[in-house]
Amino acid sequence: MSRALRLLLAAAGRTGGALVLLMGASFVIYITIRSAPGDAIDAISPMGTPPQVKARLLAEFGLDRDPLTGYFAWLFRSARGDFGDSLVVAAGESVMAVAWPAFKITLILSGLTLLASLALALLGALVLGRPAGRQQLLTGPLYVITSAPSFVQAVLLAQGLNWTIHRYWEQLNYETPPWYPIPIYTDSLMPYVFAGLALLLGDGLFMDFFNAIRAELEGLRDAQFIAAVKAKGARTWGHIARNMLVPLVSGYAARLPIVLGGVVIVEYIFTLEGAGYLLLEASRERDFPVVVGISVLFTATVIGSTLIADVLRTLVDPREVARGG
Amino acid sequence: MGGRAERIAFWGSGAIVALVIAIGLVSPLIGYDPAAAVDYEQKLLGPGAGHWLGTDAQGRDVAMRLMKGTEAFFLPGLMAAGIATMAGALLGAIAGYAEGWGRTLVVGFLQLVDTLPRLIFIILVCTILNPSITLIAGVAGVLFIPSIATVIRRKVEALGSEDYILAHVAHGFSTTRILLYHILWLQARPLLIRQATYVFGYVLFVETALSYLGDYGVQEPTPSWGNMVAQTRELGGASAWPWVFPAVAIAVTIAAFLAFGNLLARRDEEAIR
Amino acid sequence: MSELLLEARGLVKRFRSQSLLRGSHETRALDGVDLQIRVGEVLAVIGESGSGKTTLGKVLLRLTPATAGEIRFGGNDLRALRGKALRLKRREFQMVFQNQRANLHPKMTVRQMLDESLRLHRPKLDAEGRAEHIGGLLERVGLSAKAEQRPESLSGGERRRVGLARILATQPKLIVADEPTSGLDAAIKLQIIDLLRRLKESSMTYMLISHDLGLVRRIADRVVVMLKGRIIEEIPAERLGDPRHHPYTARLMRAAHLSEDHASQGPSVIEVGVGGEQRHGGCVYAADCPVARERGLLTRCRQERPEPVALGPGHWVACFASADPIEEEP
Amino acid sequence: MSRLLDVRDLVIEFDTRHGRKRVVDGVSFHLERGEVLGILGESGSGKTMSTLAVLGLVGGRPGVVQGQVLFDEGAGPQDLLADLGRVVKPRGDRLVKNDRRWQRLVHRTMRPLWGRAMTAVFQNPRHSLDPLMTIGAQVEESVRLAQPELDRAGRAGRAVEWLARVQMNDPKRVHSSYAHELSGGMCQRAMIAVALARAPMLLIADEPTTGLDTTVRAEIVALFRELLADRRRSMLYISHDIREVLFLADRIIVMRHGKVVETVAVADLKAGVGERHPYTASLLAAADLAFEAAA
Repeated sequence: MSRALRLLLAAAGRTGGALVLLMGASFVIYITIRSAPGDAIDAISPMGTPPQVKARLLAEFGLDRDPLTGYFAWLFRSARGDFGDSLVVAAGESVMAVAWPAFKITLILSGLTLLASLALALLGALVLGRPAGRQQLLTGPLYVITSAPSFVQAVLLAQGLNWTIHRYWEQLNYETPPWYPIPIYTDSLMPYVFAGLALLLGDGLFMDFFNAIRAELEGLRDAQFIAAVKAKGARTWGHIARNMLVPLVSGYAARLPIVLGGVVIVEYIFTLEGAGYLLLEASRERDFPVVVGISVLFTATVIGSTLIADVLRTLVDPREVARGG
Repeated sequence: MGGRAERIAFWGSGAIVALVIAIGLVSPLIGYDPAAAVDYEQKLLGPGAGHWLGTDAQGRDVAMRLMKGTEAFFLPGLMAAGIATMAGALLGAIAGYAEGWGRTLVVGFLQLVDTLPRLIFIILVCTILNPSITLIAGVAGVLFIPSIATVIRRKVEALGSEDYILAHVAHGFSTTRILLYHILWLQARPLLIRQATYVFGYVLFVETALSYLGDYGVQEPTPSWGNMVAQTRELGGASAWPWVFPAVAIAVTIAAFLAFGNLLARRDEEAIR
Repeated sequence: MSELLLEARGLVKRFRSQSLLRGSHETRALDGVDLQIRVGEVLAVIGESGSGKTTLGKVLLRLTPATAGEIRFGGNDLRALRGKALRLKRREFQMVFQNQRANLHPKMTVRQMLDESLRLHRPKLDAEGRAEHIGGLLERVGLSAKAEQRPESLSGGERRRVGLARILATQPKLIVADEPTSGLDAAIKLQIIDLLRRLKESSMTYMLISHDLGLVRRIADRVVVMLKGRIIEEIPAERLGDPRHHPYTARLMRAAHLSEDHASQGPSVIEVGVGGEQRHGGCVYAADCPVARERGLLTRCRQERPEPVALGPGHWVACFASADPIEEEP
Repeated sequence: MSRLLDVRDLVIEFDTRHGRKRVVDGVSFHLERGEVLGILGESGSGKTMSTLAVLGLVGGRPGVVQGQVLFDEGAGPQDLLADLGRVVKPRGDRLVKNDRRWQRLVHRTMRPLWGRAMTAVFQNPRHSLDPLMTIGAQVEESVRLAQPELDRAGRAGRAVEWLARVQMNDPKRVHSSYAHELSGGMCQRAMIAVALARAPMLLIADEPTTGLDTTVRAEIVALFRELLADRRRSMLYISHDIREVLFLADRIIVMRHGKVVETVAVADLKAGVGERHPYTASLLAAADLAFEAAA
């Protein structure tokens, strides 16, 4: 078999595996819905839901059938992007129509934040290198600050933001440049920047990333093949960069779930109308089709990012294919 | 390795962990009636002699509420850490040692649970079921099984291919004894300690986050560090004391637990090596 | 001739790996091995890495399940033993592992480790009896002064001797020693060899797995040569260097004494074949064998599996070219 | 003959968990042009550290290197360690160094020398090759540095030639293979090709056969012997195997516990001239070698 064909097969195998995982995860979500106490439909739908809506929900979630057929009915509807209609948050509208635009905001916010975290961590690791005695003492306070949950960071920053806006920004109107990719719902970009900052500084994300990258970089610098490259008189940075690519991408994918966890509450604090905000609103109002739809979207994102990292690793690292799917 | 800095970090974080545990153990013994604590004449005081950390908008003593607030996460955190480490260690050992369909089943289950985004799934569960902090901690514990199991599995696999473990087999020890005593207890203990403190920190995070949001966590007037931080919403800029201390307490406690777990594990590992 | 302690017939060990990308892939670590070990003798198994010699040791001691074949140990069918019966039987055959760390617990002293072993295998002994026994064991391996030390303060050779003492604690009938001197410094190596020799004199039965011909010559009574999962030659140790070796054995012996004639040879196919397919039909050395090429036996060697040909008392080779002696190259 | 390399009073110390440890303790040796010097010693004798110090590859571990490493490219001896004294300062009762400046200085001194003047082949050949690059690309990297005038096709051709010179059975296939697809012996051959493609004055081989099989080891050692046949290249051959060293070297030094215990010409040793140091004698005995004086 040629290498290209093997790569293609490996990628196909990985995608198949990811789809199976997604099915499994959605099954867990479905079973959670079915395990509602008492009469399921009364327990999960908000108070005062009219009987015809309840009947529709019953059919949509296959609650009137046995779990397995009910699950597959729901799965096929979901696979077509049909998560039913929202009950309260945007009553009558389809869940996807509400959730998708909000989800885009969340995805871009968390994706960019993580990218910034990666860039900063990489830069730090390159500049600082091996930590010396005094540096280690300095990292202590930094460690405490960055292990605080992102919502605590967000509360502190929001207080700062409020104060700043009161002081300087109240009269200013920010205009979105036409090229800007993030849909802007508020007049100012500042809340996004602050939300990003809270995510970046919180949940132990940065220090974890930084330490992982630094360890990886140190390991590479001490690797025997780098010594061999030096000994033959070639430059090492090309080799180091190539070998850093895989851990960087894997690290990125592995940390996305952490950021997606933090983003929910941070969006809520800064009232950014992303999927997290929507999720909490819907959860508060017991608008469970929306909650379920967003949960599936988040789960799919986690699986998708891992898949992308896996495929990329297969492309970059020849040992992956040899190891077999 | 790290020398002085590491020693300072170890003992510093250890002291904080010990303090939190001590308060967590002692505070249930102290009677506290949130309603009786209200005293509008003393509201929003700064730190002082009568109230070490000041009072909140209803005149309740912040230090007292901070102490009673540990109850909200202490036992649930222990429970979640217990569930996650025990089930994780067991499943990890099976995934690393067993062969055939039993292994496939366990690995599949672990992969599956691992794909669920933790906080989002907890919110989903809260939406559908009657939420209680015990339920939330239980779910958090289950959600952390894969991350512990994966670590243990790697360890078991790495050891299994080494002569070290084969030597025990050859010596006549039973598989259960090798798995539970020689691998899990003697070799993987540092990893378990690290993961357990991590899960404890996560439960503290979830509890405070949900209490902050106000829907599923600990409800006023029962104190929780999360709903104390949530006072920012009503206070505006009036006073920072009622929420700054709990916010700092959250940050420092989580940091201390993570750091202590890591450093303890590292010491243990070095001793084993 | 003394009685048989262990006898293996037709041992096969296959590793099968199933992969979506490469299809199913089979490697035969053992490919029809017959072997006998008699009470009180030292049998050496020599061969290079990947020849299956370590797998043979593990399969014989039931540390890895065999795919097919028969193992009889002192009259018992070893492959039929299960569970507790097997565990109890294990004390009779012990393995010295290549890895120095094997068997040693980092936080226990030498005495504690031996005590743990004795508790498991000699439950009838009381504390005093155990202490006495430990003293005897330590004396046998020459470690009496180190009883209260932990592994970290022991040298590589001492650790290995602790491992040996622990094995002797079970009073085994057979010891399989896998590369007992690899990775040791010259002086310590000599000590270990000396110890093994003394144990041999107290009529211990060994199977010695090694690629170190010097060690084999010093200790072994009988030598079998393994290549790619098969035994291709058996020879009494004192006749090592016989001009009628199997061509592969001859090459192995030459390699141990460096000489000029390797230069022109280039890499052996045995090594190149790491990623390649394994052939089961003919002689495992066919592709690489200079003798087969010289004498035009290649087709036959590739297709037919050579049967053992007796060359003298206790000496046979599995080679078509062995009817007449193979000259050792100068 | 003039001295290519002259190492004087080399001291290397490292900080370990158990305090500062002196791994090389005042080692001196020299190497003539066209000579093969064998360094014999067991693990922990400091032989590898001494040679890594010559190469400037001791690494960033906390610790210091002191002494003189005089290397003569033809324009007179140059002390490779001369600048490094500036970043070593006493603190308390021991010397410490500024790691980053140390690394920078080492790079400044060694960059022009690496590859062209001296290069190395290490033990663990599998870990010496970049796992993500084909063997061919790694040989070509060397070829490009040695002969910048060659175009792409020319470089590929030279690389295949080199792979053939280290006696690969199928150099074309090896050219497009990755390290994990080759056996240890093949990887070591590839490493030798990578090193020699730069036509270095001095080749340092640090236990190149450790971990390889007996027959493969014999082949690699024989390959070294053949590649050195023209005697235009000098070599430092480090090994714990006395047979290898006797087979390849003109002169050997025996190291133990960070010190040189004996320096002897191989011809003298084989002829049994002079007294052997007891340690050397024990090494000979362990390898079943005995050389008697010819009367």
